[in-house]
Amino acid sequence: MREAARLAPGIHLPGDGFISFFGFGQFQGSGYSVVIANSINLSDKAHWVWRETLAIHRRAPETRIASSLSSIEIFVALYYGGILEFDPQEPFWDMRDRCVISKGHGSICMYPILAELGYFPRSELQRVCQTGSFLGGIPDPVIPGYETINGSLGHGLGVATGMALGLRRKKHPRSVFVVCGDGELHEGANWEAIMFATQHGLDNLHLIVDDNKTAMLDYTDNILSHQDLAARLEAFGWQTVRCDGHDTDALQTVLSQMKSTNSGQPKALLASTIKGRGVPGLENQPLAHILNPKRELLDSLLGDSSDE
Amino acid sequence: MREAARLAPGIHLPGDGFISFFGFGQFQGSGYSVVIANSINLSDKAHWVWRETLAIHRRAPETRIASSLSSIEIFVALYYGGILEFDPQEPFWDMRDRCVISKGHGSICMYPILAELGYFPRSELQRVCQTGSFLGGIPDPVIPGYETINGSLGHGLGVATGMALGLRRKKHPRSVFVVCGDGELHEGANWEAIMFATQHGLDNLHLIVDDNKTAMLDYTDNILSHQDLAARLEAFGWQTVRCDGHDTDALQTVLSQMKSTNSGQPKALLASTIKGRGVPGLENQPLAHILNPKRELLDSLLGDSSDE
Amino acid sequence: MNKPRAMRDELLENIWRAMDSNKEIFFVSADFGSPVLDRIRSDYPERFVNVGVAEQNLINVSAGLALEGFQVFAYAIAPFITMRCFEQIRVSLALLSEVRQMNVNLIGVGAGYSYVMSGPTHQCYEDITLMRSLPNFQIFSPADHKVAGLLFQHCVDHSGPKYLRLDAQVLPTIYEDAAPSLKKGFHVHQAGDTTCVMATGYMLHTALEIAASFRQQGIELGVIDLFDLARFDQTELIAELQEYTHLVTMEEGFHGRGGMDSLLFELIARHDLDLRMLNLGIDGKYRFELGSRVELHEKAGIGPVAAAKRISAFLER
Amino acid sequence: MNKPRAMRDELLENIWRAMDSNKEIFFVSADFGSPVLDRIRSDYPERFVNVGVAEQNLINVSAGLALEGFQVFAYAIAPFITMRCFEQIRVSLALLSEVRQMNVNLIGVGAGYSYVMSGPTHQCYEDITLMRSLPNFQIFSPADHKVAGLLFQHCVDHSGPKYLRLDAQVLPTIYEDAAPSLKKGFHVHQAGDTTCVMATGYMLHTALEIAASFRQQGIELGVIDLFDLARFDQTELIAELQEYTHLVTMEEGFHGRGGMDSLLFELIARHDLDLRMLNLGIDGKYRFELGSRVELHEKAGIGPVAAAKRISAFLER
Ligand SMILES: Cc1ncc(C[n+]2csc(CCOP(=O)(O)OP(=O)(O)O)c2C)c(N)n1
Ligand SMILES: Cc1ncc(C[n+]2csc(CCOP(=O)(O)OP(=O)(O)O)c2C)c(N)n1
Ligand SMILES: [Mg+2]
Ligand SMILES: [Mg+2]
Repeated sequence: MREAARLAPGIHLPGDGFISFFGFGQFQGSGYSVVIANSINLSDKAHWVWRETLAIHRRAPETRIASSLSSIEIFVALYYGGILEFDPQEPFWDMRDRCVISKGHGSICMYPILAELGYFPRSELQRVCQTGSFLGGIPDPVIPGYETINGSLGHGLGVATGMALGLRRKKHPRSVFVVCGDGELHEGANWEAIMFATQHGLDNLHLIVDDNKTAMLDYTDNILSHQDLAARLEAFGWQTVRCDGHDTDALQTVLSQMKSTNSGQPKALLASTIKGRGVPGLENQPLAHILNPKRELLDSLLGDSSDE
Repeated sequence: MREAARLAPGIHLPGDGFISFFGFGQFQGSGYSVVIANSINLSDKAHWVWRETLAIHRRAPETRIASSLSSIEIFVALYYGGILEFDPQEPFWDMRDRCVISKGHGSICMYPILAELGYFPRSELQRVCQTGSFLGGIPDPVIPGYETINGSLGHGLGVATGMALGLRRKKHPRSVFVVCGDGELHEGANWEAIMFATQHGLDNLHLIVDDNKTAMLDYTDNILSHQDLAARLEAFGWQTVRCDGHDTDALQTVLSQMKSTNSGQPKALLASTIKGRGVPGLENQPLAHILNPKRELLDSLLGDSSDE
Repeated sequence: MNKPRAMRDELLENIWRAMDSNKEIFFVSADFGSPVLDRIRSDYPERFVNVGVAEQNLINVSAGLALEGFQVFAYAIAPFITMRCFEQIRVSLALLSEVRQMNVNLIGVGAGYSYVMSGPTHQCYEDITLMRSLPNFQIFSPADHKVAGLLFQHCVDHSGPKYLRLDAQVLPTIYEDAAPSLKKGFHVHQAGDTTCVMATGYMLHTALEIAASFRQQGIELGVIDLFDLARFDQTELIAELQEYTHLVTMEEGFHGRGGMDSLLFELIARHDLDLRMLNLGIDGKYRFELGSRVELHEKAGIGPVAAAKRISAFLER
Repeated sequence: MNKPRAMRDELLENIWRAMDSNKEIFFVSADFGSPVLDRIRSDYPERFVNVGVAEQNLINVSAGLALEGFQVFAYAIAPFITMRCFEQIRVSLALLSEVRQMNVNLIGVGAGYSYVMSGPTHQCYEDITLMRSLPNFQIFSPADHKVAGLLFQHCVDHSGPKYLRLDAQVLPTIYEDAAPSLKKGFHVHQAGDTTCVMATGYMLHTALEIAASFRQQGIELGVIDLFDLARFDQTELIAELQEYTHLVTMEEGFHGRGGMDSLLFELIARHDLDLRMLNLGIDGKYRFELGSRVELHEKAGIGPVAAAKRISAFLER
């Protein structure tokens, strides 16, 4: 299983795979990589995550639901689509791909994913935002599976470029993925990192923009538009590709192609998404970010089997 | 003279020129605008400034000479080429064009210009960097003629966009000019401002990049390249134009065209310059920023009539 | 009128009301809102701008607007409007205002633990220290929406850069009837025997609660609300403090790291007051625990129960 | 060896020497140099990177490298490496290091007035306060190149985020023969009668000069160099302070705003020391005057002459 996992489609190991570098990070064979066979139906999985995320939000209305619904398929493709190497038993397994979830506030959908993969007991999902729980409104690396501090936008990409450079210098075969919001890309710090990644040809760096075209108070275009974001990133020397951010198969295909393309340029996937996807009243609502669906709406969306 | 000045070529007054807006800033007729007739030979003026700047540096080696030599023609075109409206007798005259000198460290050449224009006595030029002088190694608005605090890079453009928006909202006819370094544009804060200016269609905002392709430790391309900076700015929605940053006539022409073009886009002039221009050993030297020419070299460049 | 409401809503409503006649007010947000903000956005679109998720530019744009004569209110989450753009604040506000006249008012929402569920990036324990480090800044830390609302007129009347540190939660109204004197910068809620509790922001609520419980044990604690952390009336405050032998400071921020306690240390040393001090604040570490605000406070030793115990122990020493 | 040299050159030389055998060292600069840096750049191009004029990214890249196991030295001008990227430091270093192991050492050059001619943006009076506000940070403020050089081994041996506050000028060597104990975090230069002067960084030179002149008048001042501003040995320092009735603090930064003086206020209050304090530092305003460092110091009241006068007056009170 583990060998198979490592050789699953979409996993590219340059050279002979594992090389040894100073002190830390030698391949220990201790990893347990949950890269998934083709048997998993990604869109079913996404639907399950969608339900679980709504259920969490019903229990913990402090969570940002609209933001967390737009990124579900992205994370499903990354974690169930054979894109990332990881080991729930050893979250900081050196041979993992690094996944930096920079739009932390909008990643509550990772809670059911991480729980199901075995990072922590599923029972924790019942306690989100409760006293004593480690699953808060904004995830931090006190949660197994998270790499960096979240909540403050615009840090993930910079830290990720540092990791990508570090991996490169160690001749480490793994990649770095970062998931950002489109509003988040207003932060100038990102553009410093974008220039940096180009300068150093960090083609082990993958930026995924959850491009729901909405920030906190409005559509991003009405606040500070990225106009043609792909064109901007390309002018900055990045390879970019856009796809439907709710189509798990498309995401899987594109991500696995991205991961195996190494042409000396950092890569960005602009995932076209809908903030508050699947919830009437949130979809296409400029203030979706701060809206909480009514309890009754959540109930009707979930039916009565929601709290499995 | 003052009327003539105001109608000099390159000065564009939208509508009927002066409009009244709340409380402050009504046109008082108190301004004395030194916009210069065609009789001034700009390149002679630039040469004079060059000599004066070297002379200042000879007296005050703490000043950044290479940076200050690359921007001479830009400032000569702005201040003697009929581009800016200003009044040395009333530095904060409301009807002035705002000129924000963001690369403050590299604007020592403004000292002779401001002194000659009458912002302060020429005798002050003898005291640069001396105890009790107000002309330091990095100019601040304690010097008449400076708008903002300098020294820390990457603030000028943001403040200038705020001014440009403010002028626009007051229906004030004047423009904002900002002079930045190319290295300075690494700072992410600039890119926040660049997006902002596009969003608000600030075509009263003019960025001039002293594009000497060199930052502090090296050529900018070796540190963090802008690659094709014009393409990047255009992707961000700016109108851009490039010209020889040491050709005063070209600068004058381009700047006056820029100023009179109002198409709803902010504008950038990329002035191709040479750091340390005219000083052997500084030109094309990646470390020009921190080098001080030897006293003998300065003497020979200046001849013996240097201290006028 | 005295129904508790969010500090920001009271302040923003005053701003909104004034924007009709006062054409110099400009409101700038870094993609941060409130119900009242929607009114500002829709009624004064010419003098409202959302700079996006870009706090650095928030400050620089505000500075530019202020240089053009606008009275600027800049609005964002407290840790971001103070820390993400700290050097912009230093250069374009604290420093520039020493040379040029400008009126910029930073409104930071989310003092202390007030964003309970959002973890340490949204919680704010360093802002008093940071803003105190900057000359030329006025700093206000109100304890209820009444004082938050009063600050509006002060901001418009007084030039210079200011920081308004607002709570994110709806807190009970403290100043039901009488408004405190902004000029004095502090308000004496009750006189005490030997011990005075000086609190700011949310902690005033805790201080009053503790004082009430001490009263039942026959101990009268003095309680002072220090809501102006930069330009309060020193002479008057010293006169108050001279009545006491013990001083307890309470702030929802790190203690011993340049916050309100450090301000009082300085004051006491400068004026040779003979006061023993207990400084209640958050210990120097970040916390990832979840819980209600009171629970988090109790764990941190600044909740009503924990703090009362520490004050008792202090008095017995 | 004891020829005075720039603190940064001594530190950077130690880093450069070690980079050959210690493959984990990574050096990151925000387009800031020194002669020794050129050697690092040319000899270890794989472990040197210039992020450009981009301090925010300097910190985040350093954090990323540290998460990958590198021992990172990040290098820039003091006000920019502390203030321009303050929230990056908070989030990606102070906060993240509470959960994940990382070793990042911020080297800031230009303490206090040391960039005399470059005006207030380059001068740095707030950095001690800012870095002290952050939990998990170690803070060092050496007074000569010897101590600056010693810090290298400490940085490599001890994980966690650290701030090294270096002077930009070449200062006389203080620790000619014996090195001070880094573990203790302070060094007693001389014992005094009733009054102890505690100084950090450049101000130690002034303190020693003043102590020499007081000696000629028959007064022995104690002089202590406090070069570790976060984790010095409290017990030992308190034992020292107990010998005195008067304490003078000297720092090249604002006084009364969370700097070294505030640290000592806290220490003294916590341990009920009976000490009168005089806190010498820069008054809360920015200055645009030009002059030599000593001239600027005299004007600010912290030069050898002005400070000596103030200390005399303090002792006479
Ligand atoms: C530095 C910082 N500034 C402001 C905020 C407040 N904030 C939280 S979410 C958000 C909107 C983010 O929009 P986007 O990045 O597009 O994320 P998404 O739409 O996926 O929620 C804002 C402004 C923050 N968390 N961090
Ligand atoms: C925020 C900030 N970071 C770093 C510096 C140090 N610094 C001064 S000049 C300079 C290089 C600037 O290069 P560029 O902007 O291209 O200016 P020029 O070449 O015209 O001198 C640097 C890094 C600074 N002044 N401000
Ligand atoms: Mg979005
Ligand atoms: Mg340059």
